[in-house]
Amino acid sequence: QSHATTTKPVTITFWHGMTDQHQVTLNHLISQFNHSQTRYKVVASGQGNFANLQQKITAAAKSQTLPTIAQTAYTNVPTYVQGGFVTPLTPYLKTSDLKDVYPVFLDSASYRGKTYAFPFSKSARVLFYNRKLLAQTGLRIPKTWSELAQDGEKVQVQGLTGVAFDQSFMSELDDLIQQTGTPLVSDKLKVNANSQSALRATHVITDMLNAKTATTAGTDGYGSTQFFAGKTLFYCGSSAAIPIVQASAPKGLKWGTAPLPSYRGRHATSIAGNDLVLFKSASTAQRKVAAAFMKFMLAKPQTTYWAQKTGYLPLTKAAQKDANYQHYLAQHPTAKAANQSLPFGFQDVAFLGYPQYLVALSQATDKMASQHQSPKKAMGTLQTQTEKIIQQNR
Amino acid sequence: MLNAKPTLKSTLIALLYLAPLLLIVGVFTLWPLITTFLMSGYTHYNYFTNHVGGLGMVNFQFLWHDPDFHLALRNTLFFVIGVVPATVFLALGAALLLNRLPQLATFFRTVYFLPFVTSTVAISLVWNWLFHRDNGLLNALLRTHVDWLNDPHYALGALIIVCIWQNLGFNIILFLAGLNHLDPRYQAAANLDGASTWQRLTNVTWPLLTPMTVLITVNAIITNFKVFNQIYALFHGTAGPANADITLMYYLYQKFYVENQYPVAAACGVVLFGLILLITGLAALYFHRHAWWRGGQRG
Amino acid sequence: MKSVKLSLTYLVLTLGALTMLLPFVWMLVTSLQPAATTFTGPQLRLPPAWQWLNYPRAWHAAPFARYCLNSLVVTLTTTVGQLVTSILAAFAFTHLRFYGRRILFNGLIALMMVPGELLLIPNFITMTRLHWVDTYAALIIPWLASIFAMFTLRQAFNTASATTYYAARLDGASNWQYLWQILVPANRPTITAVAVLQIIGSWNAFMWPLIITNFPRLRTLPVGLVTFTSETGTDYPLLMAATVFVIFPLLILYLFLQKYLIAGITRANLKG
Amino acid sequence: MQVQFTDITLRYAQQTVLDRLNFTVQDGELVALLGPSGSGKTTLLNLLAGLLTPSAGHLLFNGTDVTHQDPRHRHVGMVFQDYALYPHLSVLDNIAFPLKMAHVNRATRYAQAQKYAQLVHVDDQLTKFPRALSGGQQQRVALARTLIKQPALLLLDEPLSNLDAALRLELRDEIRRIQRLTGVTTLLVTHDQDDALRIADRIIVLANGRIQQSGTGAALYRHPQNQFVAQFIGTPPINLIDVAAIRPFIHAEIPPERLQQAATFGIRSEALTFTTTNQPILGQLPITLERQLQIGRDQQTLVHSPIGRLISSQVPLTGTQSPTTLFLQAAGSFLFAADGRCLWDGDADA
Amino acid sequence: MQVQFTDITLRYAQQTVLDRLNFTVQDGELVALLGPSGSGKTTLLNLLAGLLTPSAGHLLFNGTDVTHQDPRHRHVGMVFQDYALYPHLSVLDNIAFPLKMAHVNRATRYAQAQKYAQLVHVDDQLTKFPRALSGGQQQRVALARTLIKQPALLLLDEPLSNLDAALRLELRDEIRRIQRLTGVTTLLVTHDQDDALRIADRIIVLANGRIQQSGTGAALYRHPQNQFVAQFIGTPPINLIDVAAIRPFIHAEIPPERLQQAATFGIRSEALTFTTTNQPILGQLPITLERQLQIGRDQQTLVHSPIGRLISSQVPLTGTQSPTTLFLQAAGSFLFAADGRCLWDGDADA
Ligand SMILES: Nc1ncnc2c1ncn2[C@@H]1O[C@H](COP(=O)(O)OP(=O)(O)OP(=O)(O)O)[C@@H](O)[C@H]1O
Ligand SMILES: Nc1ncnc2c1ncn2[C@@H]1O[C@H](COP(=O)(O)OP(=O)(O)OP(=O)(O)O)[C@@H](O)[C@H]1O
Ligand SMILES: [Mg+2]
Ligand SMILES: [Mg+2]
Repeated sequence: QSHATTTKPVTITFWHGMTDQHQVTLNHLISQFNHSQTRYKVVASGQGNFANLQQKITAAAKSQTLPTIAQTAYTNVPTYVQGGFVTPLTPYLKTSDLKDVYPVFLDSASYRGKTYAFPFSKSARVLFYNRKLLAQTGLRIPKTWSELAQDGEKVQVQGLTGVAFDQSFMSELDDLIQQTGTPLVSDKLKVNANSQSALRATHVITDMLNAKTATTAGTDGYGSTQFFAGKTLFYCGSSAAIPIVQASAPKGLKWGTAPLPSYRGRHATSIAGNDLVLFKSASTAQRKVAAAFMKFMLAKPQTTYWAQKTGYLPLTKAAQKDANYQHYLAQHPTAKAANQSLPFGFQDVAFLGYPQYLVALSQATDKMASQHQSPKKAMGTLQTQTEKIIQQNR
Repeated sequence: MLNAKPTLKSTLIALLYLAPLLLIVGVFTLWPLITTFLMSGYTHYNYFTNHVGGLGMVNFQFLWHDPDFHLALRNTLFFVIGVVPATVFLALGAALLLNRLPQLATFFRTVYFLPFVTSTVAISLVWNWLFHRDNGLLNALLRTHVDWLNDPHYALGALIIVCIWQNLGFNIILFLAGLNHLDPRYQAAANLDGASTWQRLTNVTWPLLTPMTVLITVNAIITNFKVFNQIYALFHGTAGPANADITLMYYLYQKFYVENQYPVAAACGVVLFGLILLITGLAALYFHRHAWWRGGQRG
Repeated sequence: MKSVKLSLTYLVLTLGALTMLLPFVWMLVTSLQPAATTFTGPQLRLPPAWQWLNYPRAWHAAPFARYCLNSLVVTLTTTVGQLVTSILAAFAFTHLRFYGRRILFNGLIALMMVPGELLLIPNFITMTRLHWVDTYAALIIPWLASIFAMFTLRQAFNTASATTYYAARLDGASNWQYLWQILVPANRPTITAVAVLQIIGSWNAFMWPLIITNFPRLRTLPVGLVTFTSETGTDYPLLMAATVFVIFPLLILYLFLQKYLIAGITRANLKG
Repeated sequence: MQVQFTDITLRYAQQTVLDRLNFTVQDGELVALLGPSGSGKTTLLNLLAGLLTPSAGHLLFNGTDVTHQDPRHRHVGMVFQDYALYPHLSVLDNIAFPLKMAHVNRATRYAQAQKYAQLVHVDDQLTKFPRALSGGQQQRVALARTLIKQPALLLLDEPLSNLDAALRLELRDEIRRIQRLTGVTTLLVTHDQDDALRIADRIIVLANGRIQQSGTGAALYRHPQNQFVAQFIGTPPINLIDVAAIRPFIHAEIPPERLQQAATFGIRSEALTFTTTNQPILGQLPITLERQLQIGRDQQTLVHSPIGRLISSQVPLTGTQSPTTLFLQAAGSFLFAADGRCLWDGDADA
Repeated sequence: MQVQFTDITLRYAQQTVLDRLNFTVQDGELVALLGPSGSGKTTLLNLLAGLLTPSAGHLLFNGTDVTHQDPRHRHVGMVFQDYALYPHLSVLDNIAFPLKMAHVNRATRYAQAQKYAQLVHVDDQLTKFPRALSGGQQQRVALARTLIKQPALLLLDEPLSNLDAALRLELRDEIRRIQRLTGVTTLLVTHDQDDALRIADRIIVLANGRIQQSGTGAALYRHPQNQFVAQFIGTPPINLIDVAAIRPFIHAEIPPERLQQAATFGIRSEALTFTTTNQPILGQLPITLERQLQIGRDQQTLVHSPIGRLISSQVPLTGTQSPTTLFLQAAGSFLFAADGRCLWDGDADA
């Protein structure tokens, strides 16, 4: 990498997986950053969708041609650390720089005591509801999963479906088990997939599926397809999808969002999305620029702008309290639910082998959904698989 | 010439002709293959730092014990057996029909070629619709209520149909090129010799088309063993309901790019490679016995 | 009898043609739908209003003009290159005698079986070693050889008349001249078929161009199509609009090459 | 099978190859088709076989219109000019092919094929593929393949052109024998007039898209209807002289008005004799001997005369005494009009 | 160019086609190669052209060993038995192809091609592709293509087999003329003995992998070295009779020990005469006439005699008086040993 001279700005490269409007928004912010001073320059380039981006990072890491920073999921961090090509942000970002960030974003972003991931494009799962059907059936927005299940039974006789999930209900399952107090995989990497409480939580969803009061999207991909057909009361989806749902909802369909119901008196909503990581190959100067860029993104105007334009969650408390953003929420009430979920948001613990675990989880849910495998069996398999994965990667 | 034997000189000359191809294939196919073979034997391997913990059969043992791999293997074999013969015969049939059209041949040829250029996304969406349980055309026509894509019993069949359909255009073009090369005199002679259309096909056209059939069969075996994109598109990024459509290639992809299990993926690649080699070898052997009339000189 | 058979032929072909046409029609119709309507699931229904503006919108969503140029350059060079290397190799395999001919040929066929996904990263590493990342060389050179094309041409050359070869050699043609002046023109339909297939292959190549380039400057059309998908869904109308103009050149080309797929001269009237 | 051409025309893109042809071949007849290269003989056979459809006109088999009938149902056997052997079948399988198509069982058809292979002397090549056969062997296999199916109409397109003299005679006679035996209507295209004259019941001369003459070999030779036929039939070729040049030498009586109309005078080589016989003589020609050629037991003499160079086949090989005059016999002399019509025929009219 | 075969052997998989062949063709000579179908004539030409490499032995051109030389550098022109025209080139381009390979400029080569097309009378077919030509037209194009390059060695594999008699004569003489003019060494394979006898300086008879005899046409006809040659050359074929059967009818002196050794007696058709001439006579045969055939100006008579059926070409067409005896001339009579060798030749030895 070229050394910074007084005249030439230090340039860092940034690979991301943002497309279409999100990319436009991102580019706008980056050019703001580049114009805000003359010493640094961020050069961003889109690398396709997230799957493509992952492949590029793998290839670049292998051939040592990584950019300075890249967008990736914090759950990849353990792999990157093991590969030895990612560097902690701590020396460049002081705790004070991050103090305003919602803790949920940072808690699991640290690995082995060091922070590697910087939250970037984050979303939460929310409950979409069909206003008209709700009014018709005289139901209220469910506060708990059991309410949701009962609602499903109630409307079934009218030929309506209670709730639609996406292709896989693993986020919802993750939430439910989290709400039992013992997460699927604990911070100490203890696996609780087939614990009594986890199985009970699993039954909440599988019972609905078996009773046909709930459906999964299958090859439709997203439950919204079902939801739009107007025969489904609720839809569990990502807050990131709200803008798209907005654009494609049929004319007559009136809908709203709410935080996901609670289970056993507890609220927990999983936060998904991507983070930024800094690669070891970057020079010290570049690392500093990267830090500067991250700080820039955390600043109130940028964060609110980002959240408003993309529908992702605002990263800092300050941003959420920002009048501007509150005004935006008032105008876009559907965006509220995700924000309301932030206080009880959580993220999975990251560990080496997490991607394998995720595949196993998705297979388990899939087996329960499409083969009606019993939770005991599916979760039992998941338990042994996950334990083995953790064991092997220790 | 006719009975020439290879010499050192002729070998050198031939190598000159082969050099460009060999060079590129060597660098961009053979070399990666070798590294893959090597990687499949690494244990405790750090892909990024290139640290090799040791050598062994661990990765193959992993495959041996992995039920997903078994499923992938079974699905792949089933899929290939389902697709290849159908592909070859349907393409041949369509090419023969297209070849004898007095009118509109251009139009039909273009239409049959369309799926080949139409984007996989559009195709998978349309098939998603055709196969859809509630508002799908297939169920409407068959008066059934089958969830083709989300029922593990049907999902592999659906994939087979889509793959046959999509590769048809490609193979039709090749068969048409092959048919074009046939000398019409043989058809005329057979016609006079009293051969019916069917007899002409089985006794004259088909044997004379052997070179093209070999090509298409071998190619179909290879591409279908490596099927991946169609699965990915048709099942929205998954391997079908309950892994019903997981194939070796999908397994490999998942292990490599999703689960970061690089040596396992390499081992799967080796198995896949060996398997295709075996089956293609058998097919080639079969055809070889039927094509030796071309004479020992060339062939 | 003949006409019954013929109408049956037409019937069967027309039914087949309809299924072949369907995705294409669907693509066209979808490309004219208002934004995001197809999110309600795939179905063939006419758009309430034809959104012709989808096309310019899609065109401007990514630097398609630049992509188009790159695609053209890459497709042309790789196709021509592949044809040349394959023709040379196929000729050697069919017309030259040399040691190890069988083994070498079978070895190459075996290499066809290597899954492409395994090649991606090793080749990427090769490219970085060569410092070819972000160059046309990286986009083109690895694709200058195709075993499949070689295999196809070899099968065609194998059936060429042997005496014509001898005649040409006696007429003073070198192997090289025979190859280009007799063998290649005489196998025009097969060569065209191979070319068409390669063109489509190169034109639709996605993963390699994306991996090997870091900036839009060198990217090709299929990379542009990613613009319309995101983690939460796909903008099908725009994607289809873009797809239409991405594949349009292929269709035109195919229609143009169609007549070369059929050998006009060797299929002249039947002769005794 | 009786074959009838009615007003058949065949055009290729630019060229009319057959022009309103009318003729009939009787059931069981063996007709030889003669004609210059490119005159449409193969085309005519292809029409009969159904491989070509006439541009106009009708083709009748036993009175039934078969113009548009499928070749397969015509029961026609054909030896193609370029053989068209199936390259993927061995000699035995090639010969047995028509029987296989007729679902004859394996043992019977191979036995039959063996028999026909013997007939054409390729029984030592049975396992070879066509590629490994010599030209003549291929031709014989093609002949065997055609004969084995015992067609109702046999079309032979120069079936013996690549065979040596001995084999050619043998197979020619064999074809004739089989034809006689089975009574199959046969059309034989040949360039060998010897073959035609010897085995055909009738010869048809085709040229310029039309039938020039049809008749027995002797009739064509001795009474050609036009200059083309006279010129085409017979070796050495007929001597053709300008009538004006020869007139002074003719003493016998030729109808003067004929002589008036005529443009060309034709003299067969055997009509120029060294001695007089009991045949009528038209005149005498002073000559000088130019060259004599012995071919087998045959000799030809090239002489120089006031009316140009002439060929005679009746001058004995000369040791010492060289002839100075030749007699012009009436038999073998013809008068042709400018349009080619034969006006006077020394054999018939004198 | 002088061509020399030394001990050349050629084997295919199972079969030895040429067996230790030795012969020389002198510079400028035109040699005709005769032999039964499948005897290896094409194989021999392929050896000369370099398309085949002998299994053993050496091939010398002007004394230089060219056994392993590339065909391209041999300056050989060849008309293939199956023509081998380039299917995608028009007639004109086909003919011009060798000149194109020699980098002759476009205008010149087309002018030349036009000229040669005229020579073989295909100048009205120049824009057609080979598939649209008749068999004879294709053959002529092949001939033109070979002649145009003016090779140092001309190999013609039955170049006229598909042409009508008139054209055949014309082109045969044309080939001879060109050959004389350019002095190109030429090997001509033909089944037409007439052609061979007429234009070849020398004839080589090939059979059973060996050269049976080589010499002028007359020599081969009149003094065959073995029974094969006697049988092979000449139409109608020679009459062959068991010596024992004919012995009683022979009155003239034939060396008795020869007669003892001999197995077969051969009589040419013209050696059976109706009248005596000044030629020596061996004896007289009582006959009954079976059939007479008039072919053109030639007649053949099949007679029945105590020694079997015989063919004579010297019996005049009989009106009323039918002959009852025929004379057996010495010239045209041969004695052959059981192994085929000629023991006694009535022309030379009597
Ligand atoms: N490629 C081959 N493999 C095996 N045998 C062959 C091959 N080519 C020719 N022969 C055999 O060699 C012999 C000589 O063949 P060749 O073609 O030289 O005969 P020819 O004298 O030209 O006959 P013809 O007059 O019929 O053309 C034949 O018996 C033929 O069957
Ligand atoms: N497919 C075609 N297209 C155009 N012209 C053709 C075609 N086939 C044949 N001809 C022409 O038609 C004429 C007659 O051809 P045909 O093959 O019938 O002749 P032929 O009498 O068999 O001659 P040969 O004795 O040389 O075989 C020739 O002038 C030939 O050039
Ligand atoms: Mg012909
Ligand atoms: Mg030959």
